[in-house]
Amino acid sequence: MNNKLKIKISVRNLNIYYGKFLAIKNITLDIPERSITAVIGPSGCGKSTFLRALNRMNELLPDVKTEGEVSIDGRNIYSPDVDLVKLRRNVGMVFQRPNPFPKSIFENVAFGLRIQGIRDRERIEETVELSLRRAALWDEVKDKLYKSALELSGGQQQRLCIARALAVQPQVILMDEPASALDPIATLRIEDLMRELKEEYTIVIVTHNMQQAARVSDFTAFFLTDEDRAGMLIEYGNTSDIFTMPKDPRTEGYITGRYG
Amino acid sequence: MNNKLKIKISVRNLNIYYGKFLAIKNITLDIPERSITAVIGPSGCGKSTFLRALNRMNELLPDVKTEGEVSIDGRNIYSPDVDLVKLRRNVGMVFQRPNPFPKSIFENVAFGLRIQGIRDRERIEETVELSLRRAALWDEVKDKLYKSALELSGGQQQRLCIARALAVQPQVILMDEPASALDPIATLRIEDLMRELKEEYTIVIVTHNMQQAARVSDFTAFFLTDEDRAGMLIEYGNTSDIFTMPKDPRTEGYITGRYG
Amino acid sequence: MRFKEKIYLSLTALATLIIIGLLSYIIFDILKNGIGVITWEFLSQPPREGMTKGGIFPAIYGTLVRTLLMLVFVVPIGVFTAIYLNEYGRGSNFSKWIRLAINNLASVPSIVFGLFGMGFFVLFLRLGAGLLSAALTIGILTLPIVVVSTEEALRAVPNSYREAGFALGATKWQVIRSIVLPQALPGILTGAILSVGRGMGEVAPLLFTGVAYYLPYLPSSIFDQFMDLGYHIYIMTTQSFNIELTRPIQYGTALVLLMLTLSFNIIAIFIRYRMRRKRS
Amino acid sequence: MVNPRHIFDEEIRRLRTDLLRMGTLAREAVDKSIKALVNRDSSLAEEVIVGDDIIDKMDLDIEMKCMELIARQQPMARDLRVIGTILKTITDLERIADHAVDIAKIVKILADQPPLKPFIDIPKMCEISLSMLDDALKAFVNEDTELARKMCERDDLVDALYDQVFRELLTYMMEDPKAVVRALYLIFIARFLERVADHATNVGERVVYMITGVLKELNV
Amino acid sequence: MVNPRHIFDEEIRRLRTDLLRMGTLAREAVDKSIKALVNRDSSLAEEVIVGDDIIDKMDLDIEMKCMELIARQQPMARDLRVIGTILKTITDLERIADHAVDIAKIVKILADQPPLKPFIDIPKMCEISLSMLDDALKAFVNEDTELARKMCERDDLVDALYDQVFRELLTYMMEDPKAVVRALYLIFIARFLERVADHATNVGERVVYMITGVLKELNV
Amino acid sequence: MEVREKLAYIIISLLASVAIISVILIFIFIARESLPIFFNPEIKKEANLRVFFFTRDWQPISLIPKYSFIPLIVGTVKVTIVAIVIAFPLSLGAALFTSEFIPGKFREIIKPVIELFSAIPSVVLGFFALMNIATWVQVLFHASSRLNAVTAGFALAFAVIPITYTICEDALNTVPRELREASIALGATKWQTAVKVVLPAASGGVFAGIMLGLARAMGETMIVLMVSGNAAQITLSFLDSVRTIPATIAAEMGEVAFGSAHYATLFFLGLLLFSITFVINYIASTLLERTQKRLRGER
Ligand SMILES: Nc1ncnc2c1ncn2[C@@H]1O[C@H](COP(=O)(O)OP(=O)(O)OP(=O)(O)O)[C@@H](O)[C@H]1O
Ligand SMILES: Nc1ncnc2c1ncn2[C@@H]1O[C@H](COP(=O)(O)OP(=O)(O)OP(=O)(O)O)[C@@H](O)[C@H]1O
Ligand SMILES: [Mg+2]
Ligand SMILES: [Mg+2]
Ligand SMILES: O=P([O-])([O-])[O-]
Repeated sequence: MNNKLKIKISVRNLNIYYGKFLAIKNITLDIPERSITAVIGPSGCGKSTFLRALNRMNELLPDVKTEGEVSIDGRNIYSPDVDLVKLRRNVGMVFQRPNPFPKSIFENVAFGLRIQGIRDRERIEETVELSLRRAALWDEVKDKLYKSALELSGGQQQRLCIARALAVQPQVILMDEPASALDPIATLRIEDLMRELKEEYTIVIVTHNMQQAARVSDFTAFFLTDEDRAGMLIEYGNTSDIFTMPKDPRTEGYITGRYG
Repeated sequence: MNNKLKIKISVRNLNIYYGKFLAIKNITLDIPERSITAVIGPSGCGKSTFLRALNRMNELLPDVKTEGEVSIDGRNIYSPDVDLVKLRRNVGMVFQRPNPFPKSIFENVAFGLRIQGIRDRERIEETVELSLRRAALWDEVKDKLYKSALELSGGQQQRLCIARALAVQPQVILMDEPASALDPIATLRIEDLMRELKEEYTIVIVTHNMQQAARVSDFTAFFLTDEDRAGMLIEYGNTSDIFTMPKDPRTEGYITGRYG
Repeated sequence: MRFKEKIYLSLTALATLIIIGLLSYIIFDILKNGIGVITWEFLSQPPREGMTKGGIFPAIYGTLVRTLLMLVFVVPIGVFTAIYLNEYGRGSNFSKWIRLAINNLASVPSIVFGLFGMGFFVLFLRLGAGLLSAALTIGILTLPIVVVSTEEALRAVPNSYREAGFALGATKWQVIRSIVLPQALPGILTGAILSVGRGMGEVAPLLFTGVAYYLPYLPSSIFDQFMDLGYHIYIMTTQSFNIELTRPIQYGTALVLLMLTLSFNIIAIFIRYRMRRKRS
Repeated sequence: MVNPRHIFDEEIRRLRTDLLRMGTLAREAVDKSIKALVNRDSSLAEEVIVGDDIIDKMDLDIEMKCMELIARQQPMARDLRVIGTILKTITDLERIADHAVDIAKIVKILADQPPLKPFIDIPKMCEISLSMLDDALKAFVNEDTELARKMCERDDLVDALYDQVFRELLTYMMEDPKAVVRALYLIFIARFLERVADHATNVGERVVYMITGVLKELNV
Repeated sequence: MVNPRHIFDEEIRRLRTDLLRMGTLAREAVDKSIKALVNRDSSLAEEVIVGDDIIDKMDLDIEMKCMELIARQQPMARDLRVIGTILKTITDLERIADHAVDIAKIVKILADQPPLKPFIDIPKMCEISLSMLDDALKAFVNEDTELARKMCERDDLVDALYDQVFRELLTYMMEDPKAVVRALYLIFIARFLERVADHATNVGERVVYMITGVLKELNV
Repeated sequence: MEVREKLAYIIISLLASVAIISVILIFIFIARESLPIFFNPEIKKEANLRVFFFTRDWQPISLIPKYSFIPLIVGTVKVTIVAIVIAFPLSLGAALFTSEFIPGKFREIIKPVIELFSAIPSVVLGFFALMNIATWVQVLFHASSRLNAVTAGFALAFAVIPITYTICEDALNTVPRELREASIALGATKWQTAVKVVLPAASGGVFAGIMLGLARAMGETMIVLMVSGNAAQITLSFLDSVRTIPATIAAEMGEVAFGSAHYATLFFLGLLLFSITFVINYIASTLLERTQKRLRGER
């Protein structure tokens, strides 16, 4: 792990329970700023659960209990005085299936501003354009901003969702298998975009696709379940190391397709 | 293309229309016996349509028109006197998502026999066991044959679906993205099974995952859409050749992730 | 922000509470005033003394028989209509028309069914005003319930099951019979039960199709007139000689009817709940 | 449970067998060429020269196989290092076989000429070099880093022998102009053997890399 | 539209640049070693010897980069061939640089001794070999199979020159025992240059493979 | 095999056409009985469109029968308005509450409980209204008569709530979870998510819910028959007794002479009711379908 990088998110002894079921167990890791960190592992090992712990989305589900600490910029986001709304603005999220609102392209991106009560038309327009540009979508949609977002292709929709997340100026972007519903070319474009975005944002991505983690990420965390089906962090390090010489034989087994 | 192999399926000038929309255009190719042929190409290029033309499953949809010839063992399956039920028994199919019937494991495999009116308990039991063995599932399920098939894991379910298809003794097995809903390990096991099955069956598989086509198939057909969004066969040949030195620059572009 | 949020949330909670409160109050009121009336005699005896005494057995009997009769018509028709809609005629013009018709039947006022029943079954087909005409009329009224319920169940059967069936060489009817229908059974059952619950409580369509104010005997054929719980309530509360005096009977009858319809609905809800849980 | 990658493993195994066969062939070529030298056996030398085609073909085959395996199986981590090792090792083996051919060609020239002196050091060099190669291949098969490391150490012996042979033959050359040609050729042979040892060392280094993921020179 | 694999292309481009730089370094090492020979310039020779570390390091770096790229980007078809070509070519370049070192080492030994004769053929061999290398690298950059094929043909020239030098120096040695050592070293140098040309040929063959997918020897 | 397949198809198609045939028959038979209004010269004199819509009184059994629909329409509109005004905010509020604000388990309970409302037969509701609501209304508004438009509308609301609630809740609930999560992840509050994302996405369904509730209110018979007071009069006050179209048919059809002008008029009222609900239903189901398609079509 490169020590020169500033740590953005620091997770300490994180346990998450669904009811009585321990879904992830004692996860401790540091996610560096302005980099892409991939979380990989077999189905059910708690990748999504971990990711959703980083913006407290798990709390939308009933009966979830979280123990341990997640600090962003040194502040524990689980301390009781944290403003959830602010937290979630600061930590954007992109989901597995593109999920634009059934509104116009413009309104999708403007949504985050509008709910903040911003009315200033000019400012909104500026932000929308900027966000769409950052999401590498502007050129493709600038002539149809007021068309329904549902008319876009899957890959475009996913970039729109990224633009929508960018519009509220987050610092961290979480992505849960953002390309699993896309075809290979659209996938590569999303990955490309991620690489551009990491210049400014800290990106954490969950992916089923090891090749994708290998292609796109700077750091890789490998999760696995123990006998009780609780997810654990097995290995965490530079992506190149993980994919060329992992330290843990279970990592080796998994990435070479032998473990399971 | 290896000329020594016997041709099992021969497709000649196949055109398929959905209403007025030409979905695949003038496809001609020969699929050799006892081998795995992969169909790859970007989304919407007509891979599924092509596959479903091989057992006339397209006809379940309203308003589909098929032109041209598809011969299996030299007999055109589109000639009017073909018995659809027999054809489909001869050409098995495995789908994208594992879709075992919500019955017991045993009944799933026995289904094909039962609808043929076979009552002989012993014969059914034999066939079920044999099919499960062929699908490399017997050892995992032999103690719970009468449990619901839905209790199996995704990968096991998919192998069950393969066993179910095998039970009616097909010669050809069509698979439409059979592993796209599975995790990497389960995927590899299915691929493994395919390699075993090709000793006896002719397998045609559609896949989004080029790596999969590369790993598992003997021959690869690459489809692409033309300006009118009609799917065409761009290149067809030995999988090794396609993935190490494709002849058509569009194939090259696609498999190296540049085309789109 | 936080404060406003709480207000809005409380308002919606309040709406929910009001609804549930009213519902509970209705049930409570009828239960409280009716429970004392329910005796074996009340349930098993015919009315006496100009319906100011005695029981309501003929009304219970009439209601049950006409509902059962209705079921015999509505279930096969409803189920097969749903099968047609979902299995055979997907996207066809015919099924569009059927759907339009079903939707329409669901919202036609019940009194219009009454008119129709009288015009068609009673007068035109000369079935007379009796159990059969009433059952047929109510059957058409509840047809949408069976169709919608069954269709929902059929639709929940993943298409991939059908495709798998076809790919194994099954014919259409084999696929429907051996894969689709067994899967949809709970849904069909739900539909049937719901239609019973609904049919039992309907009064307006009966008004001109065979319901009787008072009958000294039980109907002996399906063409005979009959007494009915709902109608009995209506009569007793609005047309009887001494409305105040028969109050207990009114409550008792209402309670019996309410318990019948409620229990059928609860059973249906329970089946549906289990069905949905199993699916997910 | 069955290993889900057993097909890939099978292919790798086959590749490794091929590599070993190639190694054995190369080894034998060198052995034969020196035997031919000692026994002044032109026909054995010719055999070596002709046999090289097989090794060249194997080189090409294995390389293409490796590329195909990379293209089709997306190996990672250890799997990839194995393939990388094979890819590089075949180059060394091919070079070793080439050196055997070089030697054999000289043997054919020398065959007409009287022997300069009894061969002692050169067969010794050959023996050590080949033992190094043997060990390198054995280390490859058994994934034995220890053996690989040890075997590399012997390169110094070969180098020392080479120096000795070189000086000795130089003396011959200076003393007797008639010996010049023969001595020169023998120096070349010694040099080739020294190179064989170098290539064997390379193989050893690769084996260590394959197992540990760290590539470094084991004998500078 | 943007090329969705532009990151990968960028990495490949960088690798190619690295390879070219390595090629240039190797080329210069050879050039310098021969210049040092001609000018009897020990310090230049020393420079070559010291400089080899850089090339060895580049070899390792590029190889690791290639492996990482394979592990992380799953290249196929042409992309994969490019990486395969780079992987093999660096071995040749590294060998070329090693030969430069071998030459430089000899230059240092010869520096104390009087020159045997003016150098004509050896610089010429060097010139042709390096021109072959230059063309091979140019062919690599421009993906020019024609150039690659043509450049391989010149290997024959180098071989002929080597034979000539060899014979000439042999004569020297037989005539004058005092010349033996110097002549022997010069033969070695000629031999090294001949190998440089061989390696350049290899590079040319690889370039053709990279572009066409067919690997065959262009000059046997 | 072939034969069995064909047979199955034929039988199923036949049974499936029952619904269409029923609707057509309903229309034909109701229209048939009301035709005399247009074609029977005798009847036409007493009952015709002009009379229906441009006179003021509904007195069908007076010596000179008067067949104005206006008081009936006024009555129907009044009770409908009351019913909707009560039912709609409650239904939508409860729908929002169940689909947006309470965790899964409670929803599983609350929703069926509210839907149980639809299990209460309308006579029972009418009876309850007669016993209780009428008193409440009288106490609350000091109405002169216990049975009036407010009482009837209030009681009708009970019949409307389950329909509107169910349809709205279903519509809200078909909005994919991902949309809500997306909104929450952007920092929206639950209320903002509900109002700015979920409601607009489900707007078609919500509107359909209102429309169908409306249709139910207009068409409901027994409740109004029991608690509306049944006085056909044209007044502005909601606290006056009213007579609605369905109640009129129900009350009078029993005593009417077969084939008389009154008879035909009642059928014509039925035809009117049928047509109105037909149109409302058509609009609503189109809306519903479109919403569902939009919400599903996006994936
Ligand atoms: N809402 C929930 N209630 C109960 N258990 C849950 C819930 N969500 C997830 N789980 C369980 O928690 C574990 C981790 O789930 P999670 O979704 O985080 O896995 P994942 O690694 O993202 O898997 P996948 O790759 O399939 O998305 C699993 O065993 C899962 O069954
Ligand atoms: N039932 C249908 N009706 C009309 N058009 C259809 C239908 N099914 C497919 N198509 C169209 O036919 C074309 C080919 O579809 P097909 O499903 O065969 O593509 P595919 O290559 O399998 O794509 P994917 O990889 O997304 O599965 C597409 O343009 C698709 O929109
Ligand atoms: Mg997940
Ligand atoms: Mg498809
Ligand atoms: O390949 P080499 O001639 O340098 O051993």
